[in-house]
Amino acid sequence: MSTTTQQRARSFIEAADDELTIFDRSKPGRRAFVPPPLDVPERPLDELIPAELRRPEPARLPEVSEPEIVRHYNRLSKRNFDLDTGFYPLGSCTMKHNPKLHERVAALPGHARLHPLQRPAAAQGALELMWRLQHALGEISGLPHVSLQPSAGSHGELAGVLLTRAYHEDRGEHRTKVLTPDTAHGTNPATVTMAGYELVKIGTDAYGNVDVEDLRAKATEDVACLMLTNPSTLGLFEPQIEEIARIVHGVGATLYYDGANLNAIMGICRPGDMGFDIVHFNLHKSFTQPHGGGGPGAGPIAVSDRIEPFLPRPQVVRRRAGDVAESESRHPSYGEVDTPGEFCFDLDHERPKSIGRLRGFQGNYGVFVRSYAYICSLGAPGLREVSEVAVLNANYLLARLREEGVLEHLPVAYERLCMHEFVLSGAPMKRELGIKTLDLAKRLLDHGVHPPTVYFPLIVEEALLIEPTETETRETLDRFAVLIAEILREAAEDPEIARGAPYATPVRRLDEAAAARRPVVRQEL
Amino acid sequence: MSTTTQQRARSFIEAADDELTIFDRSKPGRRAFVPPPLDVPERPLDELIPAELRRPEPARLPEVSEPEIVRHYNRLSKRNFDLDTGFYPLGSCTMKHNPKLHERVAALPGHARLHPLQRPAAAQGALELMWRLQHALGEISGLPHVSLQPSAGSHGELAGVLLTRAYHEDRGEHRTKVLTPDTAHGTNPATVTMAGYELVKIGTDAYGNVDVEDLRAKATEDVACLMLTNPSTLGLFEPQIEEIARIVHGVGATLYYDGANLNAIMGICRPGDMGFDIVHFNLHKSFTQPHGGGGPGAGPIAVSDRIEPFLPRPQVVRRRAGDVAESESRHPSYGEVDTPGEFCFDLDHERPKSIGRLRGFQGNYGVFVRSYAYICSLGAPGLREVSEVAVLNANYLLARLREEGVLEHLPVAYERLCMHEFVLSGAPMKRELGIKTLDLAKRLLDHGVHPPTVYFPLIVEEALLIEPTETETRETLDRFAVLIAEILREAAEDPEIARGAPYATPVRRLDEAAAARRPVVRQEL
Amino acid sequence: MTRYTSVTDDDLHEMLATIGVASVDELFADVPSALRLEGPLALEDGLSEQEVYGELQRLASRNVSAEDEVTFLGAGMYDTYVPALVDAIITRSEFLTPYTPYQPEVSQGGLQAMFEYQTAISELTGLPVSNASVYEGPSAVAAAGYVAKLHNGRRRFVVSAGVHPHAIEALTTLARGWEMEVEVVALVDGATDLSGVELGEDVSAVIVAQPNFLGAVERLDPLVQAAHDAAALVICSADPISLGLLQAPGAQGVDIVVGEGQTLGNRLDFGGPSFGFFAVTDELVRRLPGRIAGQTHDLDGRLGYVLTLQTREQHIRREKATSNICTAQALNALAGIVYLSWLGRRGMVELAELLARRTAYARERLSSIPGVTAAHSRPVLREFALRFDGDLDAVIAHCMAAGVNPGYRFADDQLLVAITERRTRTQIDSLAELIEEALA
Amino acid sequence: MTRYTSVTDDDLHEMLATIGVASVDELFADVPSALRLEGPLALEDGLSEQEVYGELQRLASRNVSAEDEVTFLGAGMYDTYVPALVDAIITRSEFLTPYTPYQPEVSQGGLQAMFEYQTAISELTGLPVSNASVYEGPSAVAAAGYVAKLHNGRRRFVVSAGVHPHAIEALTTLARGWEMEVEVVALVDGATDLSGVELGEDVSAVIVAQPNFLGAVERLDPLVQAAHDAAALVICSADPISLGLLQAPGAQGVDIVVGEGQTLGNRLDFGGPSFGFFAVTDELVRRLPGRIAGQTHDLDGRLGYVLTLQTREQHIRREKATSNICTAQALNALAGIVYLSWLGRRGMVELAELLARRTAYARERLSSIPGVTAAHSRPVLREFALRFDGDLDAVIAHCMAAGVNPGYRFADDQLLVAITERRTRTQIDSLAELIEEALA
Ligand SMILES: Cc1ncc(COP(=O)(O)O)c(C=O)c1O
Ligand SMILES: Cc1ncc(COP(=O)(O)O)c(C=O)c1O
Repeated sequence: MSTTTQQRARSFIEAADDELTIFDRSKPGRRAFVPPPLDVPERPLDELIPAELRRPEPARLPEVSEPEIVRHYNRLSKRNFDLDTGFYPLGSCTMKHNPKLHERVAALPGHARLHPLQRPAAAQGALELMWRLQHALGEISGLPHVSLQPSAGSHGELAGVLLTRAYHEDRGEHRTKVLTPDTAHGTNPATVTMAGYELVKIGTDAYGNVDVEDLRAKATEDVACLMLTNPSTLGLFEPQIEEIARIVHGVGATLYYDGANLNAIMGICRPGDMGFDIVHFNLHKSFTQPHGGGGPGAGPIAVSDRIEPFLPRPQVVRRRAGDVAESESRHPSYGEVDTPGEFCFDLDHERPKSIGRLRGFQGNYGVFVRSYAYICSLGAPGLREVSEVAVLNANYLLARLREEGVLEHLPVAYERLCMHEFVLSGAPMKRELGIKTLDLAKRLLDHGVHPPTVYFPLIVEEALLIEPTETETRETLDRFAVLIAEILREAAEDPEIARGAPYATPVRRLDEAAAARRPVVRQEL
Repeated sequence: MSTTTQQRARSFIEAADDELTIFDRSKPGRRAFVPPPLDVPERPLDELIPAELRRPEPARLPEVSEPEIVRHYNRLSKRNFDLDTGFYPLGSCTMKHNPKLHERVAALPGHARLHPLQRPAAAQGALELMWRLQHALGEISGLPHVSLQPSAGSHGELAGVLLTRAYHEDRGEHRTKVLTPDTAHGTNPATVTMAGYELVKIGTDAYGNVDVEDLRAKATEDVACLMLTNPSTLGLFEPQIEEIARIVHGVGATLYYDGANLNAIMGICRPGDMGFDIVHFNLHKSFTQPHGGGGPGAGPIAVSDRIEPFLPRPQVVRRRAGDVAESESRHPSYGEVDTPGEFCFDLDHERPKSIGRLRGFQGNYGVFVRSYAYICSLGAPGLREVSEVAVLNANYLLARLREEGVLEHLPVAYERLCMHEFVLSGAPMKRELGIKTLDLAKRLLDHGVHPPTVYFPLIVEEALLIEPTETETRETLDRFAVLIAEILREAAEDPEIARGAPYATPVRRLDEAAAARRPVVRQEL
Repeated sequence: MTRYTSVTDDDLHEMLATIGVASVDELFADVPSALRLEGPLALEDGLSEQEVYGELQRLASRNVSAEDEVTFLGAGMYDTYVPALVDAIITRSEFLTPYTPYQPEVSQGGLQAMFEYQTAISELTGLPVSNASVYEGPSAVAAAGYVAKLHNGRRRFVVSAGVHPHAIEALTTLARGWEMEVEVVALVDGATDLSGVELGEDVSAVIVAQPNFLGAVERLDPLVQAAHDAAALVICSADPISLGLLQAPGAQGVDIVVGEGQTLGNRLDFGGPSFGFFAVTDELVRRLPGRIAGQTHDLDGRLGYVLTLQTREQHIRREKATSNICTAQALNALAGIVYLSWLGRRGMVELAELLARRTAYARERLSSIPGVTAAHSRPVLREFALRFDGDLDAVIAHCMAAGVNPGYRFADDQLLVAITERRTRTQIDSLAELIEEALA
Repeated sequence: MTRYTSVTDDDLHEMLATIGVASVDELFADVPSALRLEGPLALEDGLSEQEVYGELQRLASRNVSAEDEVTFLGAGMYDTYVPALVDAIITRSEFLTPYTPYQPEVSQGGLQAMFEYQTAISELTGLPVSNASVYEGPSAVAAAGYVAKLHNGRRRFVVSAGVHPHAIEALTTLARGWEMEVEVVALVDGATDLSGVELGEDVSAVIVAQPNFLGAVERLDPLVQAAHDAAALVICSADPISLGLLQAPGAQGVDIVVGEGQTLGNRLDFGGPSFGFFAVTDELVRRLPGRIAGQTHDLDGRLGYVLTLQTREQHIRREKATSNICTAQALNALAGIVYLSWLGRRGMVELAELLARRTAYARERLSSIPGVTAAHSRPVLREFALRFDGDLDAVIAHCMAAGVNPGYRFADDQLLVAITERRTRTQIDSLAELIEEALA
């Protein structure tokens, strides 16, 4: 591995990249934008907007021509690893293939250029799409009432906990605590605080399940909600979920379902049937909205009848031409409501008990278009297959890692069948081979594979959370298992290689501590 | 440069690439295509198409899912160098920026989904666009009659020489020879043969111009045409073009303009004014149709009045509502003809003297859309600026190379001002530094720059034909000049480095001789 | 098999064998049988790609978009022209498909773009620190309120009625969880008037908009003065294009500047996805929500970028985080910096001036119609409110019939008319004529 | 300065100084002053991007495309569904913007795609060698004629009337340059009938189409037999999708198979750009026009691809080249191989069978209408010709009025009706009803 331990020669693509910022490229007088001609009288600006309200100096934006902008961002893109380039088993993030069709349909002018304040009569297609998506999500979750408004998972969580608050207040109850397991994703506790509740942590038992006794003890009358992820962030399904629901409901609290792991159970079982009152979906995970390097996403919520009155405003509703909102929820076949006049779609703002808006307009509609297209493509059988293959791939990869002897140094956190993802612990590897989970992750980069989620969940030492997703081939899983084994062998011979990794990337390990100590978060111009 | 002399470690992107073919990825049962449902009676195939007319076995196309196809071609794309990544001074190819707007407008369904046999009344927009493009090209070339039909430059050449044949035959003349200078691009002589003429070569004088005396000697009564590129493939404008025209016309021959180098003179002077009878345009060069790794392009032709009757069928014409084709050729302002009923556009098939069709339908319309958009964006002043900057950039780069001392080893072929491109000779470099033009070119690859055109034109030993184009920044030209100087310095120290180059590319020098000796032009399945 | 999965029958059998189970069902052994679905979900079967395209096209055709009518709708989102290069860049899979950059070594492209974006937002807002994006405009106002709460722990927000109603409502929704009050102060002649309000110890932040909901350009300094006198923070929700021409709020002492980023290279998309921008003073950095890209160096001393100041965030601080935000709007913010690079230093000013001139022209032209008056006399830049004596229903109906959407009716007798670079003088004049006809 | 150039005033002065001239005009000193244009070209000034978009949209809106009507137009190009992944891939700048791969080390992506494309075309045509593309279908027939001319130097082409009229005309145009004759033989009941023709020493090639212009699937073996008996070559122009179901012409002894590639993942684009495919027997390899990608190895023994057999080509052989073609249709051929990978082995058959069944259904349904008869009784696959006793003008007008384009009228009383995967039974039935109404 001699080349890895020295400065690597750059590829022809890297060599083309001068690594400047767009501001570095700026040169006074250059331009990409040409304004449309001024077609109204050219009045002196001072007459329109007094000087003291105006900027003394133009903002120092870059001055560059179109070719330079295109090359700049094209080169930047080549410093990113992406899903269309290789395997991306980032646990808890469901990095499944993003169908190209979705970008095409989302770009149709009828969707892309529709103004959010267009009157409902002139936005029937958009409202119908949202209504159909609500319906499908209600069916998938087993909770009939859906709001698409939240902008991402954590926004959905916030909505969900605020719904709980409204529900209890409506009953004249003032509850102060929310429970989450110690395996919970960071957004859960953060949401609890942001919604004005006190967090109480529940332990995890020897099998990786919620410690039901601990839950029983902590489920008191002042508890408003239990937030749960099922399968959990350990990739394990809670076998005692029914008992958990009984306990939580027993004290009058609500049961909240973090939908980030929904990809494991679509068409197999439903949160609503498990007793959950509120669910959020991550459309950018289970329903394949591209992640965009950190968004956009969407975090719709589905709720039970008792929570429904409090859903955010406005709600998309289907009305029989003329009538008020109808709750009837049989699944409509495509184009059915096209029968002119029979139905119409509307925004219902008249919701006296609603918690109100969480954001502007009707949510991330462009994301809804993609997720609706995905549901149309797969249908009921396809959605079930997604979850079956997601779970099959995860268990197969775990089995292959075992075959390759990887688990000797990277034992699985809980010895049982997993769902769509599983957790390994790098603790023995650290002791025996002298490389940390972080080192293994960085070494994977040199091999053109994106590392799994690392150091989460927190309760597993040196954790690696691996989620292959259903869209990967068996060949890819086999290669990954072999690759991990090779890296462990390499570490057994010379741990320095992994400790110094990566070598094949545009930059090597970055000094994050220094970045936080003296933050440089903008360029001085 | 130690790393260059050994096998380079691959970048994280290269590492993600397993380098299989799409056929290697095939696995029985996998699929990306799902057919629409059969909505007609399922009759036994034998009733429809007898078995003996059918394939015994399906063609062995790959069986792969959508995610695999996307990754495969995405990875392949990363093994290409492209214009949006870096400098591409490929002489004679005019590698100018391809505006992104053009892809957007070409994709508008009104253009992209228009059937070529749509009746003219229902294709008025397309015919108007073609008519406007014809008009603009006529104005730019100074030759009023335009056919957009040819599919590329060489196709335009063929059309042009066949027009010459038709013109002479119509006059009862049978001519057998076509003249081209020894600097001509290979398509010129190839076209001469393909059009059934005998080629006669004209020499080049000491200044890089057509040897007028040689021309005078060879311009006999049996000569049908002189094909000329002006500026020539040496990047030099023919100062005696008027005299050349007199000689050629003097013997009744036609003068053909190879428009590949039009980028040098738009808005500055016009082939028609120089005395040319026939011009072809390379819309994929001067008018920025993206090259697509080897097409598509378009090679419209413009001709003088005497050639007009022979233009290919059909011709796009504008008619006053009702009348016959009108020749009136004042430039219309945008949207003007929108005045309903005043004008209409049509395809004129009634051309008794036409040489006939060269291809199906009306030509590469999608290319016309892009080039028309380009002309709209630039307008008259912009087109002139294109040529001014193209020539400025070329002369500046030549001057900078001189400043860097590069010309000592790579002298310019002809010491004078150049137009949009210029030729250096690597002969001294080869003698003095021991590296060939090819070695220099390959070494450039390691630095993320596409090499100039090499070993063309043929009359310059170890030629390098350098065309920066107008869309490159001065900074890019400066970097290139310095880079060439560095490579020469490097060669002076150790010529082996350049001789062994490239090193930073997905593959190193390839054995072309072996490929030609035992051609493997398809994969065995 | 779906077209997105690759498990052939052979694969299935061999994979199950490797795992050591007999069937896929066995893999779900942990799911209590009572919870297993008997039949399939009550959804249709899957469709071929061309059928799905047809369905989405059918729905698109049932919308009247800005492609189908001349629209003067605005009120927070605007029918702006998105240059083609923005699409070309944000549709590159390297930007479109990666996750949040948790592995900086293979995310330098996205991280540098965030850093460039932050620099541009900092320039526009006049504040030193911008994050890498939040969800969108109105929720950004609510998020800013949370920063104020964390900062001074006071119990009341004083909000100008000029702030977008969706923003006021989003803040109110969240404030309930914080047990805080939201007091809305009315506008006088289009401008925020604090004279009536007593700004006491309990005021956490004064929240205003620039330009405000009625399109009025506000005079910020007196508001900042008053708020700071009460040691309250000032939060300003600004329109980014207007900032091309207007004084940077940060330069006037505003503590937090947020806003809706749609007009920076993002489509209307019926309201989203777009992005919210969020910039603060140095004092507030450690309470800033969301991702922040920072510059640093690698082992070899090479310049690079990472997500920084993460000790604010949920994945590190959990219940002590300054926000619960995780996935934000990175791709939309990328469109933002690409768009701003396209506009450039002079272009930004040229565009804002074009809007200011057309908007002034439109307000004059329309308010000169008998029965139509300008809702206020403040300067306007991209939008303005009109009051109608006559029958506004009739006016709207008449315009719609002519394929013109006259604007957003936010009150019985009031219309908000937005002007963009796409709305030509000809279109403005024909709107005027339509209104005249309707009122005649 | 245009938005595509970057020369600032400072740049200009410094660059001129470096060159050593006083003005840009001086750089054009070689252009005789008499030839210098006095004023600007008689073209309009440039427009902003949004205005150019507007102009191109205005023109698009004046076309009735397959998006606007239900079209049964075919006759060489078809309203097929292009899957989204094709666009996603061919719009990647790495495929869209490079030149012909003259530097193979930095063109492996394009070259391997060509190699894959050649493999697929070879499979479909049943011939060992495919080039990397020619311009399009009809000119490919002419180019094939040139190969025959070079091969046997004979003076006559015998062309089936079932070959696309544009192809016959393109061949005739070029044949004039070669001083060769083109003899067209009529169809009998839709099939090429050589009985009338005497195939002598002078016949260079017999040229047929599969399916032919009337949609008829031809029986190739007798034609091949007759041609080969006269030592003439056989050239077949084939529809690639039909080859999913039909016997490969190469397997039936055809020497050259060419065709129009539009239906393989390319848009209609009013006729182009698409691509032509071109495959030959081993015997003819050295006369094959155009680029060919070949496999080889690099210095380190690594597998790679190059343009090969270049001694056929104009840049090497100049006047002795087998063709003058240079720029071809690489991007469109890339769309072709991506599309074929999308269809896949089974999909190709499923698609062709769907077309065959719908086409058979449509022909039966339509020819059962009184006054309408099938133009022939041969098997059809994607298209068929109908003869009308009644008033065809009226039929066409009536359909058009209903937003249905009934097909291509290639003769006074004949219509060519094309079926694609986009044309549903419902659409076929309503076409039938419209024709019935019109003839009733
Ligand atoms: C288990 C879990 N919950 C919640 C979230 C937050 O979702 P979002 O990023 O959409 O806010 C995530 C995202 O990583 C997650 O993995
Ligand atoms: C001078 C010259 N003539 C003709 C051609 C042929 O043009 P095309 O490749 O479009 O057939 C070229 C292309 O390289 C050229 O450079």
